Order: sequence, then C-alpha cells, then structure tokens
Amino acid sequence: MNESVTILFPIFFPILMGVLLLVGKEPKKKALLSRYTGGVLLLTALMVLGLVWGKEVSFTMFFLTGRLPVYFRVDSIGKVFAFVVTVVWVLAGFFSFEYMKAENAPRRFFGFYLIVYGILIGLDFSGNMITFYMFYEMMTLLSMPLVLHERTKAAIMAGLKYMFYSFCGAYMVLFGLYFVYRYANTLTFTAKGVLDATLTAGNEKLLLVVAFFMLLGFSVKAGMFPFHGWLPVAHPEAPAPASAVLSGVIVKGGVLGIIRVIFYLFGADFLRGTWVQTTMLILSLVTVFMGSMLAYLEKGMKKRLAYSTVSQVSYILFGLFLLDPVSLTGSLLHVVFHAFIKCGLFLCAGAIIFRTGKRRVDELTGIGKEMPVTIWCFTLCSLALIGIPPASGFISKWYLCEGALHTKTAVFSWLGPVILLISALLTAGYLLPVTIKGFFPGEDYDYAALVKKEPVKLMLVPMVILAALAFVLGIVPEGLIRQLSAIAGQLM
Amino acid sequence: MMLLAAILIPIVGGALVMVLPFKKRAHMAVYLEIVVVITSLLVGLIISEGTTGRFPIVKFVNNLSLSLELDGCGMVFAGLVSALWPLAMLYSFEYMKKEKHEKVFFMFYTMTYGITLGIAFAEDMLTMYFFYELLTLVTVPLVLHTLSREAILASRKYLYYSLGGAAFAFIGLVFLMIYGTTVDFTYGGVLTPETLGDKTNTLLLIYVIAFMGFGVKAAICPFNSWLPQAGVAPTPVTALLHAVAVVKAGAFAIIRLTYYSFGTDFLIGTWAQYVVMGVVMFTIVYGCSRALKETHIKRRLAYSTISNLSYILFGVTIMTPLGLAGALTHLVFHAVMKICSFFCAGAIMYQTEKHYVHELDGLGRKMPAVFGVFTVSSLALMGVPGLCGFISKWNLANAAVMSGNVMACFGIGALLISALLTAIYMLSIVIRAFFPPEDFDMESVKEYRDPNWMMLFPLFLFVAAMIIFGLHSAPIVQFFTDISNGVL
Amino acid sequence: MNFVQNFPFFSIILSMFSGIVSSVLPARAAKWLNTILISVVGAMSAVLLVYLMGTGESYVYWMGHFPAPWGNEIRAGVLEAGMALFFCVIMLLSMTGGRKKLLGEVEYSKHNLYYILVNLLLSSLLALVYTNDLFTAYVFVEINTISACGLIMIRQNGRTIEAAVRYMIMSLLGSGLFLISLCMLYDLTGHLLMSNIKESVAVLVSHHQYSVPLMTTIGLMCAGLAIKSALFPFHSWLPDAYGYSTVSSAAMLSSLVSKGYIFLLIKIFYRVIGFEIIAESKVINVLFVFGLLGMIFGSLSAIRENDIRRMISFSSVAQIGYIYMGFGLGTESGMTASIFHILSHAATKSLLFIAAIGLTDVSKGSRQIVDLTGAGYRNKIAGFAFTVGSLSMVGVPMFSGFVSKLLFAEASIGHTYKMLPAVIVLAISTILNAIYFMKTVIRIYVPERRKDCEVITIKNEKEYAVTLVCFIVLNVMLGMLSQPIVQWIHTGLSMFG
Amino acid sequence: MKEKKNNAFTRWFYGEEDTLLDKVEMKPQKEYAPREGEIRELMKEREMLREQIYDVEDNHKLRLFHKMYQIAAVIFCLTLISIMLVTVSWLPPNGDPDNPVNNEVSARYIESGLQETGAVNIVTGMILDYRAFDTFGESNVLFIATVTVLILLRLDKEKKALAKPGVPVYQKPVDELTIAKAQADDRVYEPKNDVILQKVAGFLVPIIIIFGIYVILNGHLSPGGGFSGGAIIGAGLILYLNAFGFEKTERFFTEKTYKWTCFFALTFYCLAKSYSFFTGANHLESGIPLGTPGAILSSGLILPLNICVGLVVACTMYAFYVLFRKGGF
Amino acid sequence: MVGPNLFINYGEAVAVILFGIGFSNLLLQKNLIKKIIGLNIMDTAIYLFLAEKGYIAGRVAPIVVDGVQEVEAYINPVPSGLVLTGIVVSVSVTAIMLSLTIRLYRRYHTLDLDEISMRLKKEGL
Repeated sequence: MNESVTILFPIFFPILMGVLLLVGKEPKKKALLSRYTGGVLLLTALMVLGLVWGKEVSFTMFFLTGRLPVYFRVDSIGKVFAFVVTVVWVLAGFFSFEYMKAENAPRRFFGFYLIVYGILIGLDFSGNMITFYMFYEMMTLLSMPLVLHERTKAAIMAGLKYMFYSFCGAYMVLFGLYFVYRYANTLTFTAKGVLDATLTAGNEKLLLVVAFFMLLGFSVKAGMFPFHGWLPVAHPEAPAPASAVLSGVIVKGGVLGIIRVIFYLFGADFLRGTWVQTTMLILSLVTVFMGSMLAYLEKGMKKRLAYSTVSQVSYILFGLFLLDPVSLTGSLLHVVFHAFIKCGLFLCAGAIIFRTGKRRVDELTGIGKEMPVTIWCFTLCSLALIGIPPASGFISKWYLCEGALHTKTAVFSWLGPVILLISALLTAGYLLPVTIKGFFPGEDYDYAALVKKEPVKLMLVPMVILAALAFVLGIVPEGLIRQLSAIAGQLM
Repeated sequence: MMLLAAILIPIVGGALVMVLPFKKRAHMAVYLEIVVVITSLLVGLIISEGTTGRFPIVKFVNNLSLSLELDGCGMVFAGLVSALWPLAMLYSFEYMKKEKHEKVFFMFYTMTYGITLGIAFAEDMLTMYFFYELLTLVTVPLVLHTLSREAILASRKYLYYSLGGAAFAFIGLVFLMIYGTTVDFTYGGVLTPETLGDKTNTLLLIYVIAFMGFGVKAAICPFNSWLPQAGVAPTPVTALLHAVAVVKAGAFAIIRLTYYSFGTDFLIGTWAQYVVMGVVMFTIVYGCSRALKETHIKRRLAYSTISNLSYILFGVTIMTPLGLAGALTHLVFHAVMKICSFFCAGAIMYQTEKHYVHELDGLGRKMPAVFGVFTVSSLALMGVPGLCGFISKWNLANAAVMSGNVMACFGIGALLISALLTAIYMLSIVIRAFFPPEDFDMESVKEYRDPNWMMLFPLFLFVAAMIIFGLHSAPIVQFFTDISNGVL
Repeated sequence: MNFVQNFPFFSIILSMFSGIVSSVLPARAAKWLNTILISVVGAMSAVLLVYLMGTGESYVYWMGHFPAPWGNEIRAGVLEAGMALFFCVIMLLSMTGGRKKLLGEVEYSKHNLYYILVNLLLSSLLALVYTNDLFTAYVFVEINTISACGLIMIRQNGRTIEAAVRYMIMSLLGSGLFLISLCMLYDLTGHLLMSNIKESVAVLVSHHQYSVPLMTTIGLMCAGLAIKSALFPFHSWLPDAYGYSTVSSAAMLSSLVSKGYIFLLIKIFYRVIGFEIIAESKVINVLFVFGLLGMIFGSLSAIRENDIRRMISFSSVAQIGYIYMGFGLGTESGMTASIFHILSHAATKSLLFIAAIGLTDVSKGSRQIVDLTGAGYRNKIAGFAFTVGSLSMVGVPMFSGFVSKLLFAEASIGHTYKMLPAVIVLAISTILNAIYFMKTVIRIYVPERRKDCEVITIKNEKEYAVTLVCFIVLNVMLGMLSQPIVQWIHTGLSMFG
Repeated sequence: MKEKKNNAFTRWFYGEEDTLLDKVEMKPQKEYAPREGEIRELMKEREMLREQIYDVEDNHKLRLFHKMYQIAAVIFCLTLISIMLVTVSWLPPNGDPDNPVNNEVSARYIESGLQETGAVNIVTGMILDYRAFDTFGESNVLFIATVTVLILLRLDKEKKALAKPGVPVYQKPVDELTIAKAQADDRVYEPKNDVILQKVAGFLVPIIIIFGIYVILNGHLSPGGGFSGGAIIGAGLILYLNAFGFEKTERFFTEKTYKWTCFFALTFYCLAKSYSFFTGANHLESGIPLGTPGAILSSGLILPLNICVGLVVACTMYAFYVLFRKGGF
Repeated sequence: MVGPNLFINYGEAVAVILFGIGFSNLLLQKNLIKKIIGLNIMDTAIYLFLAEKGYIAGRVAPIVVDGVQEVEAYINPVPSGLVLTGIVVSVSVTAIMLSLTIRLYRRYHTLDLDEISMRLKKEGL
C-alpha cells in the first residue's frame, strides 16, 4: 500500500505546482519562472520513470458514489504512454523556455503546462473507466488555455472549438459508459474485457451500438474523420510547444482511450468481425488518405503538420481496429514514434516561426541556409515520418501492413496497406519540399542577404534529441518491439 | 407541532419586519438573519429526529384537512431549503443595498421561507396545494419588486402561469380525493384497482393534466416562458426562488404526485408515462438551446434552469426507485450549483452593472474569486467528474439504463446533448472573462473589484459543497436511495 | 306553538311595515330605521337558526286561520333561516359600505325612497326564502324586480335608466314565463301550495299523465328564473345595471337579488317538482350547458373590459354560470356546491364592488383600469380588500372561492360524463379569472405618484374601512371554517326533501 | 488563408467553421413590453370600433343584421307559440268539471267560504281572507311602483339645508328652471278651461266618485272591490283635474295628502292583516265578528281592507297621472 | 306529438298565441312603447288563460246568491283571484315602464333602445 501511494505523486505534484504558479505572484525575473518549471518537470519526470521502471502497483483513492472508485494502476500500456508523455513533455518544455520569451503571460502558459502534465500522467495511470473519464475531461479543459494562449479572436474561437469537439466526444463516451456500467460487473480495466456474459446475453446489438459510440467519442480526440475539424484549427493558433504536445501527446489520449475501450472493456473478441470494426476501419482509412491529401494541399506550415497528424494518428487507429496482435504492436510503435517525430517537427516549425516569423511553406526558400541544424532535424523527422528505412516510421508501418495482411478482414487486408503506401507518398510530397527548397533555393537566391538565424542551444537541444530518437529507434528497435509485442500478446 | 412552528416563525417574523421600528439597516439585517437561522436550526432538529407523526391544523370540508407530516422526501426538500436560505439571506443583505423599499422585499422573502417549508412538510395533496398557491402569491411581490414595466409584465405572466397551472393541478387533487383511498401521501400511491374501476384511462389523462399543471412551476416546455422573464427580479429572488424554492417546489410536487399519490405501479409503462417523458426530454434540449441563444446572463441561467429542472423530472418519469433517487440527487445538487452560479451573476451585476455576456470581457482578471466560483459551478453543471453535477447525472442515467425503458435510453442522449450545450454556453462566459482578446484594454475594467465577504462567503460555501458532494457522495446518495425505496 | 316560530312572519311583516313607514319619514330617520330593521331581522333569523338547529326539523306557519291547501303559509327550515341571516348580513354591510357614495350620487330628498326600496327588497327576499306558496312567490318576485329596478336607477343618469329599462324588460319576460308556467302547473295539479303541488306532481309522474305539459312547464319555469337571474345568454342588461348604479345597489343586486331568484329555483326543484324528477329531466342538461358557456364567456368579456366595475359585473355572469353548472349536475353534492357558491359569491362580489368604488374614488372617479394605477397605495384598505376578493374569486385556498371550487369539482366528478367538461371548464375559467383579476391587482399596486388624487386613509373613512374588514373576515371564515357550513347546507337540503 | 472555400461543406470539411459555434454569442435582444401609451391606444381603437358597430346609418352589415333580426324574431315567435300550443294541446280539456283544478280547494272555498269569511262574493273572500298574504303583497307592489315612479319623475327643488357638507355631489337636484319648463310644457300641451269639459265634468265627476265608493263598499257583496273602486275614483279625480287644472285640485289634494293617505291606509292594512295572521298562526281566536252575510257591515275585516285598498289605488292612480304630466303635485 | 285537446282548449290556444306575440314583442321590438304594448299583451294573454282555466261549462260566477252553496253551482274562484292580483301587478309594472320611457325620451328624444345605447356610448358616460 504505502509504496503504491507513490502513484499519486507524479500526478498531483505537478498539478499542485502549476496551481501554485498560477495563483502565485509574478516573479521578478523570467529566469526564475523557467527554472521553477524546469525543476518541477524534471522532478516529475524522475518519479514517472521510477514508476515506469518499477512493478505494477495500484491504488484506490476513494469512492465517488456506490460502485465508483477513483482508482489508479500502473499497467503496461500506461507505462508506455507515460514514458512517451514524459519524454515529449520535458523536451517541449525546455524548448518553450526560450520560445515563450516572445509570448506574453508565460506564467499562465507554464502553469497550465504543468497541470496538464500531471493530468496526462493521471490519465495514463488511471485504473478504471471513471477515473480515466475524469482525467480525460480535465485534460480537455485544462489544455484549452494552452490552445488559446495567444488570445487572438481566432485563437479563442479555436479554443472553443477544441473544447466543443472534445466534449462532444467525451459525452459520447459517457453515454456508452452508462450502459457498460449496466452490463459489466466492474469498470476496472482488465485485459480481454469486463463484460458480464450473463448480463450481456441478448443485448449484443445494443452493446455494439454502445461500443461504436465510445470508440467514436475517443476518436474525436484522436482527430479521426468526421471529427477532425478541431485539429487544423487548434494547432496553428497554439504556440509551437503547445501544438507540439497537442499533436504529440494529447491526441494520443484519444488513442489510449480507444485501446482501453477495445481491449480492456469490451475485449477484442467481442468486436471482431462486427459492423463496428468495419465502419471504424473505413473511417480510419478515409482519414489516413484525407489527412495526407489535405496536408498536401495546405500551404500554412503548422496547419500542414496538423493535417499530417490527422492522417498519422489514423494509422494508429487503423492498426487498433484491425484487432490483430501484430498490427497492435505496429500501432503502439507508431504511437511512440509519431509522438517523437511530430513533436520534433512542430518544434522545428516553432523555431522557424520564432526566428523568422515565416508561417507559410512557400516563404521558406533558403531557410536551410539560414538555420541548417533546424532543417536537418526537420529532414530527419520527415524521413522518419514518411517511413524511409532505416528511420523509425518504417518499422511501425511495416508492422501495420503485416498485421493488415494476415488478418481475415477480407478487403482491408489489401486495401489498408495500399492506402498506407499512398499516404506515405503524399507525406513525402508535403514534407520534403521544405527540405529541398530549404537547402536548394535555386540560383535566383541571393546569398548576400543571408544571415545565420540559428536558434539558441536551449531550443536546438530538444529538437536534436527528438530527431535523434526518431532516427535511432528505427535502427535499434528490438527492445521496444519486444516490450510492445508482449503487451499486444497479453491483450489478445 | 414543531413543524407548524418552523412554518410560522419565518412568516410571522417576516410580517413583523414592517411593524418593528429599526434604527439602522444593520439591526434589521441581524434580526432577519436570526429569524432565518433559528428556523433553519429548528428544521435541522426536526430532521435529525427523523420522520414525525401527522399533525392536523384545520379541518376543511369533509375528510379534507390541512395537516403536516415529515417524511423522507419532505426531509430532503426541507433540509435543502433550510440550508440555503440563511446563506441567501446573508447574500441579499449586501445585494439589496442598492434597491429601493427593501423592507417589503425582506418581509416577503422571509415569509416565502415559511411557505416553502410548508410545501415540504405537507402531509396530503390538499395541504401541499394550499401552500403551493400561497407560494405563488407570496413570491409575486418579489418579482414585482423593481416595479419597472418588465417587472410588471413578468409578474403578471408569472401569476397567470402559476395560477393556471395550479388550476389544472387542482383537477388532479380532486380526482385523487374521489378515487384515492386517501388523500394523504403514501409511498406507492393511493389508487387501488377497486376504487379505480373502469376509469383507468381517465385517470391517466388526469395524471398528465396534473403533471402539466405542476409542471408549470417546474417550467416544462410549453409553459416555461415565465421563468426567464421573472429574471427581472433582484438576484437573490432569481437565485433562491427561481432556481431553488419555487421551481423545485414544482418538481417536488410532481414527485409527490407521481410516487406518493398516483403511484408508479399504476403509471409505469402506460401511455401517460411516455407522454410526460417525451415532454420532459424535449424540454431538456429546448432549454439548453435557448440558453445558448440568450445573451442576458440571468436569462441564460434561467434557461439552463429550465433544462436542469427537466433532468429532475426525467428522473421522476422513469418511475423506478432508482429514478426517484436520481431525481432527488439532482434536486439537491442542482440547487447548490444553480444558486451558486446565480449568485455569481448577481455579484457581477452588483459590482459592474453589466448584464450581457458580451460585456464580460476580461472581468475574470479583476474579480477572480467570483469568476473562479462561477467556473467551478459551470463545470459542475456540465457534469465534469469530481463535481456534484456528475454524480446526479450519473444516477439519473444509471436509473434510465437500469429501467430498461427504450425511451429512457434516448433520454440519456438528451441529457448528454444538453450537457454539451451547457458546456458551450457556460464556458463561453468563463473564457470571455478570463481570456479576453489581446486587443482588449484592461483599463476599461480596472475599477471593478470582488464584492465583500457577505457575498463571497456563501459562494465559497457552495463551492465547497459542490466539491464535497462531487468527490464523496456515497452517504447522501445512500440516504436518497433509502427514501426512494420507501424506507423513510 | 313556540314564539320563536313567529320570527319568519315577523321579519317579513316588519320589513314591509318599515318600508311603509319610511315613506313619511325624513331621510336620516329612514336610514336609522333601515339599519335597525336589518339588524333586528338578522338577529331574529339567527335566533331562529339556532332554534331550528336545536329541533332539527322544519315547520310550516299558517298565514291566516286556514290550513294548507286553503290558506297561505310560509315554511321555515334550517336553510331558509340561514339564508335569511346571510342576506341580512350582506345587505347591512353593503348599505354601510356604500352610504357615502349614496350621499354623493343620489339627491338627498329621495333618500327615504331609497330606503323604502331597500326595506321592501329585504321583505321580498325574506318572503322568497320562506314562502311555501308558489303564487306568493310570484308576487314577491315582482316586488323584488321592481325594487331592484328602483335600486338601479336611483342614481339617475342615462346609463342607469337605460340599464333599468333593459333590466325591467328581461325580468318581465322572466316573470311572464314564470307566471304562465305557474298557471299551467296550477292547471295540472290544482294547487298553489308547494307541498301539495309536489304530491300531485309525484302522482302524475307515477301515472305518466301529462308528461309533455309537465316537462314544458318545468322548462318554462327554469327559463323564467334563469332569465331573471341573468344566466349567460340573458345577461345583456347586467354590466350596465351593476356597473353604473350606486355602489350599494350594485353590491346588493349582484349578491342578493339574483341570489333570491336562484334560491327560489332551488326551492322549486326540491319542494315543487321534486328533485328526482328534475334530475331525470332534460332541463338540467340545458342549464348545465348554459352554465358552462356562462363560465367561459362571462370571463372572456370581463377580460376584454377596461372599466373596473363592468369587469366585476361580467365576472358575476361567470359566477352565476358556476351556480347553474352545479344545478346542471343534478346531484345532491352539486346542489350543495351551488348553494355554497351562492354564499361565497355574495360575500366576495359585494366586497369587490365596494372595494372598487374606494379605488375609483382616489383616482379622480375614473373607472378605467389604466387610471387606477397605484390606487392601492392611495387607499390601502380598499386595495387590500380588492386583493382579497380577487384571490377568493380566483379560488386561492384559505378564501371562500377555493372551497366552492373544491365542492364543484368534487360534485362534478361524481357524475359520469359531465365530469370532464365540468372539470376542464372549471380550470379554464379559473385561469381566465386569474388573468383579469390579477391584472387589476397588479395594476393597482404599480406605484404612480399622482399628486392630483386625494389619499384616503382609514381614519377619515371609518365606516367604510370597518365594512371592508367585516367582509374580509366573512370571506376568510367561509374559506377556512367551511365544514360547519357545508354540514348546515346538507341538513337544510334534507329538510327540503 | 486566401484560398478559403466559401462553400459551407468544404469549409466544414477543412474544419474551418462550425454551425453551432458561430451562434454562441449574439447581440443583446431588444426589450419587450408595450408602453403605457400603447395600451391606451388599444383602448381608444376598441372604443372606436364599438362606435362603428353602433353606427346605424352607413353600415351595410348592420342593415343586413336588422333584416336577419326581423326574420329571426318572427321565427322565434312562431317556435315559442308552437311549443306553447303543443303544451296546451296536452292540457286538461277546457270547462271540464273534473279537471284537477276543481279539487277540494275550490270546493271548500265555495261550500264554506261564506261561513268562514262572511263574504258573499267568494272571490273577494278568497283574496282578502284565505289568500290575504298575496293580496297584501300585491298592494305593496302597487306602493313600491309609485315609489319608483316618484323617484323617476318627481322634480325636487334643491334643499340646501339637507345637502351634507364635505360630500362630493355628482348628481345635482333639478333646479327651478327645469320645473318651470315642465309646467310650461304642461300649460302648452294640456287642455285649459275648456267650457264643455268643465260642464260635463262638473256633472259627471260626483257620479263617478260616488259610483266608485259604492263599488268599494260592496266589494264583499257584489263584483268589484277595493281595486276596481279605487280605479274608478282615480279616474274621476283625473277627469276633474283635466277639467279644472291644478290650482283647483291642489286645494284639496297635494303630495302631503297623498303621502299620508297611503301611509295610513297601508299601515292599517298591514296591522290588521298581521293581527289576523298572528292569531291564525298561533291558533288564537281573532275576536272580529263576521256579521250577517249580505249586510254592508259584515265579513269582518274585508270591508275596511277594501276601503284601504280603494284609497290607496285611487291616490296611486291620480299620482301616476300627475307625475307623468308634470313631475309633481 | 300534438295532444288531443287542442281544439277543446281553443281559448287557451288563443291565449298562448297572444302570449307568444306579446313575449316576442317585448323581447325583440326596438321601440319602447311597442315593447310596453307587448308586455301588456302578454299579461292579458295570461289572464285570458287563467279565466279559461277557471271556467267550468254552464256554471256562474262565484257570488253566493240566495244561499246556494253547491260546488256544482259555481266556477272555480281561484283563477279569478289570481287574475285580480295579476292585474294590479301588471298595472304597476306598466306604470314603471312608462315612466322610464318618459325619462329616456326627455333625455334623448327617441324611443329606439339601440339608438339610445348608441348615444350613451357616444357620451361615454
């Protein structure tokens, strides 16, 4: 018991700190602010890593009502996500110290940044659906200030929209939750589902509808097709670190939700081969294609990245909905990789904006000359995202396609991979131009006006680390793959 | 006996306000606060002693009499009212500083307390009807208080609607007198097959009529337009009466009607149930969508009250013990949430004279306490887990699912849609207040401050209540469940 | 024979005699005589009531040396005595309440004539209440009509005289029908005394003789009295008559005169035709329908009205509709409800009239509701009284109107297929009442500081204030202590049977 | 973004617009509530409407209505008549001695009426003794009728002494001028000092009055009685007045005379009857001798009552006429 | 429908026809004088009715001459009494109606009731 209490620390410590930061006084020097935040981030990171490396522990806080405990548990999936979150968060955080100097009211940003961090950890470690839902909604609410941080009219509308979509999803989930509560004897996450066969007998149809609603609800957060609307609006408006963590991690909150629903509440067998699976697969594939297509058409840098997030996350969803161990492994891999990659990309874009203020792709001719390191990181990440071996993206996509191919789902087994490939091409189409234009501006580019605009170390380092991770994990993936496939195995 | 005392103390005390010569305003404040607190304590004492016996006051025409008794439902309502009133009183002392002829106001305000208690303690339909009508009459002057043209029109409308509704409720009362074995409230209803004879359909019709009649006070859909208009009243009134006492009295009356007079065994599964449930579900969505369009703060809150009241009624129309439990939960919790948000709105108006949502930009920076509380209450209204709104919603939906009634399942849908809309119309206020567009100059709002403790104290208490109920509601929910199983 | 039993006879003769005497008295003496008379009669009726409650049975009283069926006779039961008492109380209060206006509105030299009218009105009411002879009833109905006409046009302006003409025409039609039906009834039965008629009617019905003329006769009789008591389609005279005559006349007309006819109708139902026969006949269905129509249309036209007193008058059309609706149910309980409503409406309506006059006085005599703005502050007691009256009319618990509403609803539910229409219409008309009365109440409490209007306080109008207070008390009593009253009505009806 | 599509679907597709969100905030709604003046306006309009309805001349609807009204009137009349006729057709046959009408009541009146009342004329006996209460009522009807006519037509001179101080007087008593005017009309329209009329009247009036007195006194012996006799006397008085004008009549008949005569007559009537009622009801012996049937002084109270009624009726008739003519004696 | 005695009761028939006429006149005429005439027709019709009712074939008025006191001798006295009373009532009522008419005529110089009420509305009194 006593050591299981430790779960609470990484959750509530940053929240507490963030709140203190918000209500507290404006510090004299900006530096103080960043030191404080950095300290808290690192401390929490250490705790999290401690938990991640530690053994599975669980802790029941108290009962909301009747049979509704607030219950935390560190399980394998949770560990993975917590790890990803921590890495991305810390790095983006350090990036933001520099970045936020330009912005106003950094205190508010950091405060919410910390709080959301704690909440994400809580989300990952929450041991039953109620707790999960609780943190899910808090995540929505408290990450909203990050989105509308700049407080332009557009930003505020974007924030509202983000909130609106997320709640829309959340309530769909809640709707399902009521029914699950009716037909399950507990809401605690247990592999292979919690449904009580005696209760469900005869109500399968209803439960399928319910499952459909819950999946749809979470997929809103994951920006799946018809509910992708908020993503491309929210990202460009948010400050770069914010959008980095948004598409890097918060979007994954939806993914985690879907994993929980499929494998921990209903159980894969319950859904396999039903119309729910089919619809979901179709939707995810549509999103994959549409996302990359839109990204290809898009000119705004961050918006393009946002669209790419849309499509990439749907890769993950596709893998999940295939309900197949291999593809599940692929999805989990892609969760990790995409988190790093996309975070890196956004940071790069942020750096560019921070230094040059250029927000559109076609302004970026010759940018490679001005800030080579940044663009190198960008390039590496792009390659990884496209899935060019040996970069990391390749591995995950490989597993996804393999999984798709030896599932029994008639059409998707070949349609899926095809679409994945097409979208990979599109990805190349919308990411590489930046690099190419950046490095090879063409002869009419006058080198006279060239000035080095390389950002400071504090910004470079996170980018570099992320890019490195994105690339290196592709080269030495065995350990990770072993871990994840093990998880996938015990879920099916 | 104590019941009667509890009813009479505020009525008499309130009436005395006009008579007693007060040197200073503060004296009156103290006096009134004492009256109210004494009553609340008395009520608390009664409740703590548990259910009481029957206490007849006057005998009307044959077999009808005014008589008081305290049972479970009564406990809930009485407890709720008695808990809220002193705080509201405290708040209103500060608020009413700016209003004219406040003596009259406080007189009626205090008397209303007694009459609401009367509704809670009513032992049979007639007594409840009696106090119900009186409630209308006593509250009209409060709506009328500002005596502006809007106030007059509003109070007129309020009167017409309430009295008209009462007229139809009256029909139900009479039918119960004739066909019921007794007019007293008995859990599970007073109708028995032999008294019923072949009149089943007629009685169902009458039930619907009476439901609508009482529903007028609970602002169900066709009859809700009085509530937003009544928002012209001073905020303590809008908050306490039109978010709690009066409208809850309507809901409470419907609970009595459904569970204690007609009886769920008689109603469940009949067309009547579906009709009323449909109406209620419609109201849930309707209220929210209107609130979305409304830009006057109090009216927006009033519309949200409309939809939330229908949550309660939705729980009632499920017509299972669980449903009643859910209804009672929301009855109490919504009272806390809504009175809190209304008080915030009132505080804003009081401090800034601003009445419309689009005027609130940036105020959150200047009045953090008020808007913080407002945020919490709106989150609670949305039903964010960890706050009490979630619990009541959970109970309601749970009851709906457990009832296995298909329409009820759609009702859950209605609940969630309205929750979504609630999120929009509440949070859009919050965001405006805290995150004004960056071109907004804070100079324009710099002289605004948080109100003083008399206003803030109730607010913080409410927030505490919301969080406590939200995080640890097991015992109170247990209590409600006992009531709804007819244990109390 | 107990001396108390002479009281009905005494009260009738006394009132007549004082009427005769007033013709030679100066106005002030006439006033005192009138007041004393009413109080004495009231006292006697009270004593009689107590006595009858004690004995518990009614008795007949020869008017002359000859027993029925040869001589006239009067009959006193609990109900009659109670009614007499109630009428006296109402009349006394109305007179005191309206006296000031009377001074203002009627030329002083004709006051004693006014008091003659009042005394004879009282006598006719008493006779209608007590009589046991149909033809006597007819004669006194005429006295009632004429004195009512006099009361209407004692305040002489165009309106009142026109109203008086209309009233006379209507009530003459009524009495014509009444008389001819009376003659036919006499022709069928050969009697004029109620009890004997009842016997022979019972015989006729049991032998199925003369069924057609009997029914038409009953129909004509009801029609006649309905016309006289301004049932819905025949109410055209009512608003002007009540609305423009001097206030105490209006109060008495609305609360006593029409009620006298209605009470006579009740007597006819019970003592002449026999209630079973009535209940089976189609006549009461007609009454029922017209009652319902009256309830609705009376209120509707009241809503349309801008003049406060006309509004109140229209509302009495609606209230009379209630009463006939109660008759139309054709059940004992329906009758009880109607009788209770007679009382409660009499109490309330005269209260309303008198309060209304107080309100108009402080609004420069304008009767437009719009001009009454804030009158409730200028004349507090009147405002309060008006509010009470309105609440009672709307049927708010604790006032008399509620109980009668309750009784009506209860009665109507006893009936199989008249149930729903009755109940629904009851509710609707309640709403309508609420609309126009509450509108007025709110209006009179809207503050509008009008310097040009005089302000009346209780000090400078003691008599008026006292009257209103009495009325309010009466109202609340009827509302709260209705149990004994209903009991009394039951016993009275059983004595009728 | 320049290439923003303005097609709604594409915008939604690009996630750039939300149907709901644009409507979250709206402009403040306008206040409702008609003003005081508007209400008055409404009232005005309504009044004008009423006037139009009552405007008889140029209103085709109204004319049509009148036509319909007449037709409806005829129809109504016919229906009423037919109903009554049907009723009549079921009534017991006319003149049949064994109708229900001819029962013990009339039998007793006829057989023992003479002994019990002492009146030879059974009808008089009946109305003044058996059913005296009705008759008393009837004379009260007459009395109250005159009172009403007085209220309506009597023109009073203003009496300042009686007008209360401090009482607002909305209704002024008629002033001298109106009265003078009424008398002027009277002088114009009514015959004055017509010789023929005066001669004839001088010859007829005494006879008429004597005949009237005879009728009254023999009320209990022969057809007639107080009412008819009184009417005759009244007619005589009216004739006299017409012939000789007010100044002559006022010498012996003024309002005072009228008032006191009526008063005493009715008082006597009232007291006498109450006496007999009281004694009758309490089964006491009323010590009034019935006398020998057929004699003038017989049948107990009937004769004096007849005289009273006669006086009352005579005065009333005369009073009616005078009031109609010039509103005052 | 129609009963047996219609033609035997021709007197009553006439009476009720008159009654109907009078009634309708009183109710529906606009002219006050005509109304009053209608009133009188109506009353008279009633007296006729009563007289017819009182009559018994071949009997004389109920005045005892030379002491004959058999029921067979005389007609029924009651209706005659009623007629007497009725006449008085109708006389007084007529007087009142007439005086009212006079007042109205003095004021408005018309006898048409509707026109009078129109004038009243115009006065707005």
